[in-house]
Amino acid sequence: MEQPLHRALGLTDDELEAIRARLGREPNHNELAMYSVMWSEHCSYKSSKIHLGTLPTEGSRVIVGPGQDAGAVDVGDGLAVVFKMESHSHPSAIEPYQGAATGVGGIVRDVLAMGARPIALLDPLMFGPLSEERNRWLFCGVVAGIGGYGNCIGVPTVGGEVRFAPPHSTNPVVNVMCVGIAPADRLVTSAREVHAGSLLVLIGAATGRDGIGGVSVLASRTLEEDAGESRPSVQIGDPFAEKLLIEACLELVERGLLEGLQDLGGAGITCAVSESASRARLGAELRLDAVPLREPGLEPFEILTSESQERMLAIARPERLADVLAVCERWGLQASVIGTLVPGSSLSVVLGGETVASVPARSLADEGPVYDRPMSPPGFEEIRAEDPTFETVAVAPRDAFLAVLGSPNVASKRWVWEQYDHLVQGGTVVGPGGDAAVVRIEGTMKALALATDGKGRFGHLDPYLGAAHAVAEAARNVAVVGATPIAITNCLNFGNPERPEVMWQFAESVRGMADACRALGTPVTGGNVSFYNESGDSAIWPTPVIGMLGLIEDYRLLVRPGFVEPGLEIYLLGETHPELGGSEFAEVVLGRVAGRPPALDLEREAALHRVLVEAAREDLLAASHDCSDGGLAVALAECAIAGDTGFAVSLPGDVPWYVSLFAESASRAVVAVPSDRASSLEALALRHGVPWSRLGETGGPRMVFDALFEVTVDEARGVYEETIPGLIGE
Amino acid sequence: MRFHAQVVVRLKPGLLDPQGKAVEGSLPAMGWRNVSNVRVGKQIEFELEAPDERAAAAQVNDMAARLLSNPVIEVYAVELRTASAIPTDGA
Amino acid sequence: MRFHAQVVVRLKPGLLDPQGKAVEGSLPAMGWRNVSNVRVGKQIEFELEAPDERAAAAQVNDMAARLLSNPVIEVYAVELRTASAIPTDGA
Amino acid sequence: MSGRPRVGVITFPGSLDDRDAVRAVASMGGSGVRIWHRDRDLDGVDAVILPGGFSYGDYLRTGAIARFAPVMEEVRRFADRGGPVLGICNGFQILCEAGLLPGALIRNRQLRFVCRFVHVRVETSRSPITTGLVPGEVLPVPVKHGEGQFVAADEDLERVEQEGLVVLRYCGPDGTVDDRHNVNGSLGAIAGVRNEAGNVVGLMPHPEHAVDPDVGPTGGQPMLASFLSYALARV
Ligand SMILES: Nc1ncnc2c1ncn2[C@@H]1O[C@H](COP(=O)(O)OP(=O)(O)O)[C@@H](O)[C@H]1O
Ligand SMILES: [Mg+2]
Repeated sequence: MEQPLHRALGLTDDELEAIRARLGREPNHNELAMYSVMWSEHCSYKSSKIHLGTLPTEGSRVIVGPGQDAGAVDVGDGLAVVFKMESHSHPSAIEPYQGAATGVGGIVRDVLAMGARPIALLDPLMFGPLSEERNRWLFCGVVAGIGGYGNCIGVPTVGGEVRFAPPHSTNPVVNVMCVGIAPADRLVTSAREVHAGSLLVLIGAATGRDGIGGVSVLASRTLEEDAGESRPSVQIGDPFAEKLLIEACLELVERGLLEGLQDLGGAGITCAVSESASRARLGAELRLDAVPLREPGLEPFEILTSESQERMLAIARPERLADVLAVCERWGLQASVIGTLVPGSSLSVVLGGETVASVPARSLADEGPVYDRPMSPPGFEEIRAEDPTFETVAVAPRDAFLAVLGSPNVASKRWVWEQYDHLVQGGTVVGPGGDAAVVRIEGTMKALALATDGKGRFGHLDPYLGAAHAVAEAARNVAVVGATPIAITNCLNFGNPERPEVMWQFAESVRGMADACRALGTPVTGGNVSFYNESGDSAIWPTPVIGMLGLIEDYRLLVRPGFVEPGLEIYLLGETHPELGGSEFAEVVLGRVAGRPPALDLEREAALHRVLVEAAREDLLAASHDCSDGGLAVALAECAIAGDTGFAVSLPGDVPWYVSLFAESASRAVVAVPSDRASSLEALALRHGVPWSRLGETGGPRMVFDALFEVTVDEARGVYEETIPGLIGE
Repeated sequence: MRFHAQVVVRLKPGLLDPQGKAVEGSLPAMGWRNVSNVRVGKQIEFELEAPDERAAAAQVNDMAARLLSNPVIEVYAVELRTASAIPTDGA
Repeated sequence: MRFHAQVVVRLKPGLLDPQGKAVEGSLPAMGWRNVSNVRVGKQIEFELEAPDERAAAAQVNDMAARLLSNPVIEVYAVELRTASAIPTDGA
Repeated sequence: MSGRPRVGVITFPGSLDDRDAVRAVASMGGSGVRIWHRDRDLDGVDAVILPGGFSYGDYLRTGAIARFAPVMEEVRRFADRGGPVLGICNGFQILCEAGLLPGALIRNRQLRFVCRFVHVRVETSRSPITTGLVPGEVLPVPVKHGEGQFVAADEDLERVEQEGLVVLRYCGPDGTVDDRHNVNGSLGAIAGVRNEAGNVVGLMPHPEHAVDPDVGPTGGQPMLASFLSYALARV
């Protein structure tokens, strides 16, 4: 071995020093393995922590903010909504099906760990262009994997997004968001009292050599040769086991049999046990002999750090143990007492009567290193100078329109979401394909509106604006269906944080997200950071993905995007400005990703949301759709396609046609109103200071854009629906 | 020459095999208590035309490695016979 | 005695095999134009303890017929070896 | 017995639409009774539903393991006595595996899971879910499955067709049966079949997800209404 062991494990010299200081001695191999996984970027958030600390996390509805398995907000009626997003990009890049599948499994267990029943999934995805064979393989595999797992556990996948951009050819992004619901007083939060003497019960799958690639350098000589063989870095998902785990854990929580519940994800048993002990301000004795193994001969460090899927750690009083085991047996799950919480603060690990590791639990879980990494902005001069806004455009308007509508980023993602069961559990009022998904809250008239948005192109040109736009668009997607945006989760996808430009992008994105969340009243309840999305010199665009939670008081008043009848008045709420930087039009028609992203006035954005929500509540709207990628032209076309009714509009303002059609100015929405409600809508908009313009009327089989051009709804639908199937050769 | 190829694709030994596990778990209830290590794999058969056995073997290996399996999680085994040696089953 | 069993389950010849067809369809794009009659089946392996080969064979056939295959659409083939003859991968 | 039939809904490990089925039965005026796969009696119910889902992960073959569940012996006995049994999606797959219905269900022709609202055409009134319906009637219902392609050996298929065992076929909104509307490539575009006695029926679409007008089309209503009245008529 050339380099010292700690470095081979990814620990710096300073980190090793810090471990020595905590222990007052040299760590042994097992302890080193435990620190290396717990102090990794993935588990400790060491590069991002100081930035994430600046996010707004408080709000009247917030029950659980960042720092626990998932955030939770109060939605009234004694109910809490639990939600969180996570990335599984790296495993998906080498085994798309299993990588994505286990990503679903992992985030579901985060929500389950709060004692909530998972009721919805969303999957923001990013790939390289589908013209490349490998990207098609990744795309098809990831989608099949998400469906394969989500469908099998009976949690509907109700939304998400798919983006295509060259930087994702080597680095696909796979994020998954899970939403759950629980009686607020039954949430398993860290505020629960956990007692010394309580038992640690490992429930679910046996432990194998999964996902311990990083620490496999510790393997004893004999195994070294086939280390790659026997310690694969990709896990295989077992959704059937997960389904049983969901039902068993919920039954345990409902019957009040537990003091605590923790998922096993990154860093496996080490993470679950050290966090549980640390939160309870206790120590723990962990008995590795009691951990059921999938194959013989696992070394202690392997059992400690294995990331085998479909496992949960329950904490229960000894007198409840028999009941706990009976519930697990009923669901056909293995359950084993693998340790005990003890007074003090030490986590000691015993194997064969011998103590193989003994460290302060807190030092693993809460005292990881924190870095303020150097930052420096990359040069923007070149891409800014190339701003496409005042380009001379030689393309015919109709061709430009069809090109934008048929661009893979804009085109229908039906091919994707038809592979997802979006109906199971019976709560899906609006599934994928609209703006936000709407899921009923059983036993009430309320519904949740859910949307995810990431704006990689904008983030590339201006990370602050990119992040703020992502929040604004996600909130707008929720508002257009009539829901009030109430909170967010996020997944922050970036390159290597050890590069100052990436760190700067990260800091700017967090600042943008924080400002937008403050202005829109949507606190951050949790999230996930995914760094190192780069290979060679190609990093992904800085892409914070926002998962938005909105609330509708009466789901019967929700608004859909389709123009479903003729004779409706079409309005544009908000204003269009000459800003084409980072637009779909600039990329697809002019062939460049350059310029400045559109400006964002967060006060205006908030005002628009108020108008949309109020208009829905007063039942003024027949249709409503957010105006974003592809601009007004695409928004109108999507309304027409969804409702199978055309329109005739005139284009407002004194700007070139391609600006009115394709600019992606923020804070806009297209709405349709019955003519007897038009004046009420105008009055409402006026009251909130939201500019509006009347565009025209719905009706007929054609979409008529002023004197510029017209396209039949059928032709547009063909382009919109056939793009993705066409690209993957179907 | 015409060859008959058979490729068996299995999950790598260390990996969880959920299918095998589910089958194994169901056996005792059916009265089969003496079975262990159930693993489920894929078996792909096809015919191919190639100038000689060497060329055929090279191609089948290539197909197995690049299309029929993912080396990150799977291993494969190849079997090749001249087609005349086996009865075809129709088509 | 310890036996190693392998059961291969295939769709009946007359039935269209959607998986095989898909594999076949993807081949030309990868440059393989000389392949035909692709069929995708399942391969199930396991070990079993039985007093003798006869008993083992009877049980494996029973398992294949009742659980591992569906006679309405599938056919199966069984292979049995004494376990010592093959290297086990663990356990 | 009042006008409220008791419908047993079986939960296998991996069943997913069991709660939805209970809810749908209740919304149609029946009462749903949860039955556990290990139960050895059916609690005196008037009818049985095997719900959708992925029993045992559907790993080996859909329904292959579930059909050996202890409760299935009771279901078989109940069916033999003429009790109405409805298999939805995974329930259909289980009934085929158990030999209570003809044919089998294999992977969709397109090899992908598909979740979508489709139309089905009623082919016969002689089944527990179509007693009140007229052949030719078209109902909108969702499908959501990866392995719903109905297949059978030639002679079996011929028998199924000739004896009028086909209950539903995939079709267009106007009832046209053609390849384009055959959502999974099923032989004869078959979406649902019954047994010879006419009391056991299975279908891939999900009537239990098509009863609530707030959520979507309601083509499941007449099917479940028929199922409940069929159950009542026997009592
Ligand atoms: N990967 C996906 N999974 C599920 N639904 C998706 C996915 N991608 C897109 N959708 C759905 O398609 C619709 C349009 O997506 P998108 O264009 O990203 O919406 P928007 O521009 O309003 O954010 C949304 O309803 C979205 O949920
Ligand atoms: Mg939208």
